Order: sequence, then C-alpha cells, then structure tokens
Amino acid sequence: IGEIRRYLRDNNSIRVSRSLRDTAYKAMQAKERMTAQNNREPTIEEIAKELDLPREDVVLALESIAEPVSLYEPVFS
Amino acid sequence: MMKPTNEMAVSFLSCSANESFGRAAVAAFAAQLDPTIDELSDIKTAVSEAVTNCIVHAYRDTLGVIYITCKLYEDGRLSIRIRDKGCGIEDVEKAMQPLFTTSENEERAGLGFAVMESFMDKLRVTSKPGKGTTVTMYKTIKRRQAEKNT
Amino acid sequence: MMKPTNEMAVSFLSCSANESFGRAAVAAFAAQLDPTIDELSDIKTAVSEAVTNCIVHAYRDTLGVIYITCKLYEDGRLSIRIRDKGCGIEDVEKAMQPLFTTSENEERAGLGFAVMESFMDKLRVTSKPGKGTTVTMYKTIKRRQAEKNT
Ligand SMILES: Nc1ncnc2c1ncn2[C@@H]1O[C@H](COP(=O)(O)OP(=O)(O)O)[C@@H](O)[C@H]1O
Ligand SMILES: Nc1ncnc2c1ncn2[C@@H]1O[C@H](COP(=O)(O)OP(=O)(O)O)[C@@H](O)[C@H]1O
Ligand SMILES: [Mg+2]
Ligand SMILES: [Mg+2]
Repeated sequence: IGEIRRYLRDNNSIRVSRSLRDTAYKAMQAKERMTAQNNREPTIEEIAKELDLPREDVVLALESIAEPVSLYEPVFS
Repeated sequence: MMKPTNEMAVSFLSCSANESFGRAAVAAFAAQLDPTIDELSDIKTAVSEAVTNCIVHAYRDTLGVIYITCKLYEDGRLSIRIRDKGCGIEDVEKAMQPLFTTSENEERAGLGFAVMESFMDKLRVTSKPGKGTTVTMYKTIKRRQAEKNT
Repeated sequence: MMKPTNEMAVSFLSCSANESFGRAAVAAFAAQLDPTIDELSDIKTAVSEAVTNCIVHAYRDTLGVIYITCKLYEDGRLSIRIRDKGCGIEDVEKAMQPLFTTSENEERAGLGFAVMESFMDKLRVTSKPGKGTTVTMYKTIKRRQAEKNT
C-alpha cells in the first residue's frame, strides 16, 4: 500500500489554496479562449476536459476566487 | 410536481467561514447539470445572499445551523432550499422590497432578495417570527445535448 | 476530546453520480485548513473508497441515503464519519483485511479499507448486520505556520 500511495502522489506539497487559484485562473482563461472560438460559453465539463482535470476540481477552484458576501458589501450596490 | 432525479442535504454552522462551504456544496451538486461558469456563478451568488442573511440576520448575535436541500429534476430544473431556525421575518413582502434592510448602520445594501430574484428563475420566501425562515430558489439549466450534435 | 471548531453534515442518494459529490463536499470543507495538494488528495481518495462501499456493498441493489459528518478541531484534526443504513458487515475485522472482498467476480480489489487506513491517520469501522455501517476517519493537517519557517 505504501508503494501504491507513493505511486499515486507526485510528492506535491503545494498548499491547496495556491493550486486552486492557479486552476481557477486557467479555467477563466480557457473560458475566454473557448468562448471566442465557438461563439458560445463552454460548459464546466468542456473546460475540465480542456484542462485535463476532474469537473469537481474546476468547481472547487472557481469557489476559491469567489468573494464572500457576509464579510463585505455585495458587488452590486 | 415531478419526482426529483437526485437530491442532497447539507447543514453547517452559521459562521462566515461557512458561507463559502455552503456555496461550494451547492455548486458541486449543480455541476451534474454541466452548467457554464456564468450559470454556476449566478447560482452561487444567490446562495451566498441567502446564506449571508441566515448568518447576519437570522442568527444575528448567535450561532445556529443553516440547512440547505438541493433537488434536481429530469427537465434540468434545480431547486435550492435554504432554511434557518433564527429570528424569522415579520413582514416578508416588505423585507423582499429592494433596498429594504433592518441593518441600516452596516454596509448592507438591502439588495439580497433582489439579487436572488434576478439571478434565479423563481424565488419563494416563507417565514415565522421566532421560528425561522425558508428561502426556496429555482433555476433551470438548459440541456446541452442538442448543441453537442452540432 | 475537544469541542470541534467547525462542523458540517451532508447526505445524498447512493447513486454512483454522487460519489464525486460526496468527495467534493468533504474537500470543500477540508479546504478551510488549507492542506497541501497531497493531503487533500489523500482525503478525497479515502472518502471515495468509503462512499463507493456504501454504493456497491451497503445498498447493493437498492437506493439508500449516505450520511457524511465532518468535524474540524483546533489542533488541525479533521474527522470524517461516513454512515449508511445498508446491509451491514458480519465480521468487520475480516472485512478490513487487505484483499478481502465479497464481490470476487467484479473488478473490486478488496483494498478499500487498506487504502483508507494508509491515507488517513486513523480509521474506525463499526457495523450492525441489517442496520448499517459507520466508518470514521481522522487526519491532522499540519499548520502552515511551521512550514513557512523552513
Ligand atoms: N434569514 C433571515 N432571517 C431573518 N431576517 C431576514 C432573513 N433574510 C432577510 N431578512 C430580513 O430581510 C431584510 C432584507 O434582506 P436583504 O434583501 O438580503 O437585504 P440586507 O441583507 O442587505 O438587509 C433584512 O434586512 C432582514 O431584516
Ligand atoms: N459500507 C459497507 N456495507 C457493507 N459491507 C461493506 C461496506 N464496506 C465494506 N464492506 C464489506 O467489506 C469488504 C471489503 O471492502 P473493501 O476493502 O473496500 O474492498 P472491496 O470494496 O473492493 O470489496 C467488501 O467486499 C464488503 O463485503
Ligand atoms: Mg442580505
Ligand atoms: Mg471498496
């Protein structure tokens, strides 16, 4: 099992917060690029395929760059 | 009303740190419908407003539990129910009017319900003073099968 | 045992589409601790194994509800409890042995519990035949402060 485990991980000790922000940034870039290409907004799945990531990772990444409402004034005011 | 094809329930404490968790949980569930980033962010914005209301109004100076239920229907409709057992709302109709707020001194804009209403297809609010409030929101995510064939 | 500083509960149907939802919900909650990518992926792998067991074993030919509770403690410890009301396990000790499986014909490896045990700090399994199974896993996420100094 130790070996499976070593095999499964590529020794990534980067903090999730940073990695999620990177992914979110790439997702937003992919969205712009694909929207221009296809004349319509890509779905989450299409972006996930483009980035070669599971859909859930893209969703969680997007959450990392969303602003909380309960701490700050809403952006709409 | 149709039977849901999938559903989930999540509950968590009414602290600001969990606003993001509640939103992420709904987003993770809604992701099944394969929305666009924009559609997902509309849903998340509406959920944020509702959860924030539970934190800052319903459980104002206390810590309570926020309950979210999501249901998915065959036609791509998503329902999101956000419930608290907090102070409740005396006059729901009035509370839902744009710019109405009970916390004037703070930087709250009184636009929470207006935002939920405009970002979602439908909004229903029921409340009992002293018992709590239930906000139910609906949004249909268009099926993309058709587009995939092009 | 300390009082948790934060907690959440989530429940969902035992269909395979929800395996990724359960995993994502726990990941969204654990993200508060800002774990490393490895730590989060260990947690997600362990949760996947436990949720999959509920789907394929506990509720084998039926549809049931899977209940997850997560608690966070001040010292960075995270507990994850995954519970089902399915068929239960006759002999837990035997079931937990590496390579033991009751579904020999399928491509199941009998390593689910072994994976949970090795990816998490601690694993506890209790079960009542006919009543259901509860799997509780613990993992401590090291504080980042210490690492920043290295
Ligand atoms: N869950 C709730 N529990 C109690 N009162 C609420 C709740 N949600 C909203 N309210 C009341 O409705 C008013 C309007 O809410 P909203 O439109 O979100 O504006 P704001 O939160 O900026 O005041 C609030 O000021 C509050 O009095
Ligand atoms: N939630 C559960 N409900 C009922 N039986 C279970 C559950 N989890 C595990 N089991 C039993 O324990 C055995 C070993 O589980 P596991 O180590 O995950 O291997 P596998 O799932 O590949 O069989 C399973 O084959 C099954 O008999
Ligand atoms: Mg508000
Ligand atoms: Mg298994």
